[in-house]
Amino acid sequence: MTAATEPYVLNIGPQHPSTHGVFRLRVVMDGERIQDVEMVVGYLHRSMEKLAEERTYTQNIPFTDRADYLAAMSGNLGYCLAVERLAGVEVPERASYLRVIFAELQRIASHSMANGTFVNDAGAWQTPLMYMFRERERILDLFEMTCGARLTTNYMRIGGVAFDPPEEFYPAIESLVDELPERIEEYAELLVDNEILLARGRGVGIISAEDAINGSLVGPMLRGSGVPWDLRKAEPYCGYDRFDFEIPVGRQGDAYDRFLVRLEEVRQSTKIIRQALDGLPSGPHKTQIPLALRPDPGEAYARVEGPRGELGFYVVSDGGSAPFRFHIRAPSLINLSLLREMAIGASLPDAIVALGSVDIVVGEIDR
Amino acid sequence: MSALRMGRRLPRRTVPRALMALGALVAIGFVAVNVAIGYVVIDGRLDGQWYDVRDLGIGVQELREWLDDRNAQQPGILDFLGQHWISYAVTALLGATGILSIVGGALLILIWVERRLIGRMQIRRGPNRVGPYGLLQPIADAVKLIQKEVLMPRGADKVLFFLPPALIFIPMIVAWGPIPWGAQMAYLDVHVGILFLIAVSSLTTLAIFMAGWSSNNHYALLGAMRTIAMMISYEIPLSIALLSVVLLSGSMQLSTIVEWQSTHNVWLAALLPLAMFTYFFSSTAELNRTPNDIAEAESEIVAGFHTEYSGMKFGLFYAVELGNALFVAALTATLFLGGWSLFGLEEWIPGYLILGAKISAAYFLLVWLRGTLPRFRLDQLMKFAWQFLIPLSLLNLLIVAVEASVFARWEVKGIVSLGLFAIVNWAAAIILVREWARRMGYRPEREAVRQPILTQGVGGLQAARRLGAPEMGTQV
Amino acid sequence: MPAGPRQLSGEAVAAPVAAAVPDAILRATDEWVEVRPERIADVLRFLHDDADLDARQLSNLCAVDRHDRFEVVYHLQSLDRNHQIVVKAIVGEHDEPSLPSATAVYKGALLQEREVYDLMGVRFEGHPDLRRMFLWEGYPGFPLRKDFLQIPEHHPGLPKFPFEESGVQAR
Amino acid sequence: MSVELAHYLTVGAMIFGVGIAIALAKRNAIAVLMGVELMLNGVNLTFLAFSRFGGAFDAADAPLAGHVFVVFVLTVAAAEAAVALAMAVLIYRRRETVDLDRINLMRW
Amino acid sequence: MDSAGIIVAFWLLSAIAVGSAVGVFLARNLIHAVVLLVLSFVATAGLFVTLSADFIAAAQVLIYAGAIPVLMVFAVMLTPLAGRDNGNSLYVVPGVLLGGAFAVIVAIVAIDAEWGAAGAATLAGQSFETTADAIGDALLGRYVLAFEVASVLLLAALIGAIVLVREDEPA
Repeated sequence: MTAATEPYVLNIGPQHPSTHGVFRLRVVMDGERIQDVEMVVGYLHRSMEKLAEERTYTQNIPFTDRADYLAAMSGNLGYCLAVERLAGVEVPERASYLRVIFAELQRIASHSMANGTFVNDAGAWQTPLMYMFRERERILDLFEMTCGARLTTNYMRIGGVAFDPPEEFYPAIESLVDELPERIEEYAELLVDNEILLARGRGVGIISAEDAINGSLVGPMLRGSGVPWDLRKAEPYCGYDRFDFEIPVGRQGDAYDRFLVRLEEVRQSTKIIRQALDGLPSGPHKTQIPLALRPDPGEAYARVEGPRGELGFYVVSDGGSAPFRFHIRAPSLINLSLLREMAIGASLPDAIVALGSVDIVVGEIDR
Repeated sequence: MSALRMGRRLPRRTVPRALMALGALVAIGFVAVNVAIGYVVIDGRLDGQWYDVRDLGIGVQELREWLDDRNAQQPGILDFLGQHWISYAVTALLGATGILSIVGGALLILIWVERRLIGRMQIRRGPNRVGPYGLLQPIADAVKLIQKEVLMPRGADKVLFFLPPALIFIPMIVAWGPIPWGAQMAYLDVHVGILFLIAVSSLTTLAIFMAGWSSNNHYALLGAMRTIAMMISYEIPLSIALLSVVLLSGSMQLSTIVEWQSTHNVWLAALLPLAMFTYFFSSTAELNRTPNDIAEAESEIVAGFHTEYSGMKFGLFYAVELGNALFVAALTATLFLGGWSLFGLEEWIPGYLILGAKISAAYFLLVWLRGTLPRFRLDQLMKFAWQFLIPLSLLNLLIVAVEASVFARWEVKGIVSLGLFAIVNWAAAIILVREWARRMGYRPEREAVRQPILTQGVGGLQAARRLGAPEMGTQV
Repeated sequence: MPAGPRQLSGEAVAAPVAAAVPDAILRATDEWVEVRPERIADVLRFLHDDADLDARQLSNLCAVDRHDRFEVVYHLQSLDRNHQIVVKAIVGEHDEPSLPSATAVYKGALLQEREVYDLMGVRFEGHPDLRRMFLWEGYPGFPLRKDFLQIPEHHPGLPKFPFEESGVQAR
Repeated sequence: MSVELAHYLTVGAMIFGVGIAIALAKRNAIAVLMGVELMLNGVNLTFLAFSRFGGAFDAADAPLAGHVFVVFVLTVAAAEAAVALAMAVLIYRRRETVDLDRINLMRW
Repeated sequence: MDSAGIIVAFWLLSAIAVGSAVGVFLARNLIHAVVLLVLSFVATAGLFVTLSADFIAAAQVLIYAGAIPVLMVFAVMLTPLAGRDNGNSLYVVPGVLLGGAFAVIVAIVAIDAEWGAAGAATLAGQSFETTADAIGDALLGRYVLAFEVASVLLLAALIGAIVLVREDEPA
């Protein structure tokens, strides 16, 4: 109905089924069309960066769990890499492999969640999410087996990993990796060619390659827009150059492309885990570091390719046992830089789908 | 370090053997008794002496006659109310109680059924804690809902806010009136049954609008607007689809339509595939169920028009939603699946059981849709209604009209003419849908399934251009 | 050396920048380039447009409170050439620090600059929408500053929940 | 006691009268339209009453003439409502009011 | 002598129909007025049922309770500022007087008039049977020209409404 209408403000969130946490959008709408959008965040702000200035380097690792609580392993890894770079700690080979295995498992878990909630945002009544949870559950079981926690793993340590996986871990992960490709094909069959999902996802929230780079987008957002950028290839940490895998790149830059990219990344991650398991060397899983690590004054910026993209940790040392400054470059927050570009002019359902394809984690936005 | 937890499953609760045996025994006994009575009745030995348990309608008929007799013999003080007032009152009470209890009981069970079914579809268990197999879950839910505080938002229109939950219940219950449950078992067998149903269900629109408008909430208003837009759009193809049923069977009375199907030994679903599809799809739109649940799109507008309702007021909306879904299943079963008839088997099995089975089947389809599909967008649905369903159902109506007039004039066995119609209608449905979809620009074979490009190298804009990522958008 | 593996040394960046944007460079180490804050936008513009440096993406933006001054750190990267550039703007003023915004060059700076402003109190002139982000308008002080807890009135006693009531956030 | 033709005619007249009052007294164009619809409704009731009591059920030359008339009235009412409401919306959009006292476009 | 049920139904439905029609006049809020109007229409449909007009009653509910109020509600919603007010104009006194006078005069005439056989007939006179077939025959037989004209009128109204409300295409 295109008749006389006047714009009104719609509050989406902080409690809303599709904001995935306490995240709020103030939307100025004209009928069903969005005229302006503004995000209101901070409901989950815990001031981690300030708290970290009072704790030792090792004590800060749990914060990185709780920033991006869907990708705790990646957060652990990025922070440990930064501190290792700052303090010049060497990491044993086995630890690197284990880190790769767990980071990739975490990526699979997180992408499953992201794709499930994306389809949920497109209107499915929980079913894809439940299927995606099936694999995520098994991965979280693996985490629990290894480090005792499922969500906030606190597994990586400066100089390695906290524990060697137990004996029963290996058959479990073997069977998981054997079954995963089959399961992914099942999802692809169910979802990729789904007529309704195509109708809802294609042409929604388009971001051009140029905009994506300029807007500091990272991860599946950037790759969905056609830019082949993956830190695992560009800046191989933890020996990622040893593994053979490919970067999926979208063709159109819309929400559906991001969905496809995530699905493909799960496949590639399975490949990486398989290779890492095959080549897992024996040896120590950790380097001994002093209890109170006191790196020389200086700074380090280390980044890993988390599930949501470039997860950077900027750590400044003044020679003390606590970081002088600790900053998390949060991909969830920065991926929202182009929210206005995606949402303005779109209809409300499209904007919700576009927001779902960004895959935000509010713990990481607010920190 | 935890134990091996891979492949861990919830312990499967097994049905006690004794219970299963008992259930089987009861079922077999029920069928046996029914068959025996049916045999005796058909045999003629009990005819006219005792009413047939397979048809409660006969029993009620006899009750009425007996009451009228008594009334005529013994004049009472209330006779100024008319000659048949006792039988009117008694049958009205009986029928109303029957409908209310059947629909109410079905609603209670359906909540459980739907949640269990969807749980199964979503590889989880569904409610299984309250009572055996979680069967008491709906009651627990109801108790919880009743206990909850009823909130009214500030700035809400008081009267209009409190009316809709009750108001919306009326069409849902009244619509059950004309459904025939057996040969003589229709509570309100009006001659203009289908028109009556359409009219009654159109009353829902206003209640929904009242709920959405009076809530003083943007989500609710958006939901109400969406509902109204959907209902207006989808009422047209729905009515046209029902009209083709009326044309072919020559009556708007539901019992006559079922009898028509029964005498010609055919289900209208076989004769009118396009009408049935149109009806079913439009109904999902009117019901706000996936894939057309845009009016209550949870991920977009939270709960649509009943966002602000809490406690049992919400419970009423929820119950009405389920009840309407059940009603659509019932109407589908009645109009397109032969109602209470089952190719002569209704002589042996009570009609209401046949109808119940058919309703369950149709309802399962609705649950299946809900458990499977994502949601369309409002404009896509509108486009589908106006550009696809309405023209197609009009063309279908034209074909059916020709067939109906042929059927009325052609002196040939039903199996010939109706078989011919079935072939023509199926062919027409397939061709129409296919060609119209192509005219609308739907060509799936031309678009390859999109797959991401796989690459080994990294790079920025130049690499993106090399890979062939198109220049999407401009510098915004 | 803590420098990232693909990081250009500060000296290598400083030379072309000094040629293009005179008197912008304060100092160049082997890790980063220190830039006069008032010229930071020009420097970023040059780094973004220059074909060799090609710093098309602003990877990270944050500020460090050095007690007497603020360092605003820009991690830039070129995706095509796969290198990283670290630029620091040293803001000497500690009470009311401000410098030009990078939003004209990088849209990715929109939220990051808001975050820095919110938590550090560094004003970015020319930012289109510089408001508090995590905290509300009127929150006393900037919590990531080193002296935040030393200022008695800044003990976060949460006087009230002020925004929206006062309409500060209304657009 | 019984219900007769005159009862129905009286009710129809009352509904019609209220319709007149609304149509004349209301400022809002949509309210005026409601009044008109009420008037039509009263007329419908009269038609049906005559059809029922006048024995038109059986009249050989014009069976159910009253009913047919009502069908046409309903048709016209629907058409009228659509156009009138479209005009109300249009007038609002052009002149920012649906107050009939202020809509004097055709007065001069 | 009619049965009491139908008498009760008649008086009840009449009261509701007339009362809610008066309510339309008195309501302050236009949305309330629409709701009361629907109530009046539904009650009138009930009166139609007492007159053995089942088809017309269903059609009345469908059109007057389902379609027209929705149109009105949309119109009210689309005229936001003036939309909610159901105020009276200058002609309120003449309007009420005229309407009341009409009702009274017609009622007096209806009651006093000599209706012949029709006046003596009661509702119990004929059994309830369907009218849909007969109406269909009449519409497509004796009144087919009027039927066609009405369909053309509907089409014209449809197109007219669309043309009126359609916004100009952006150039």
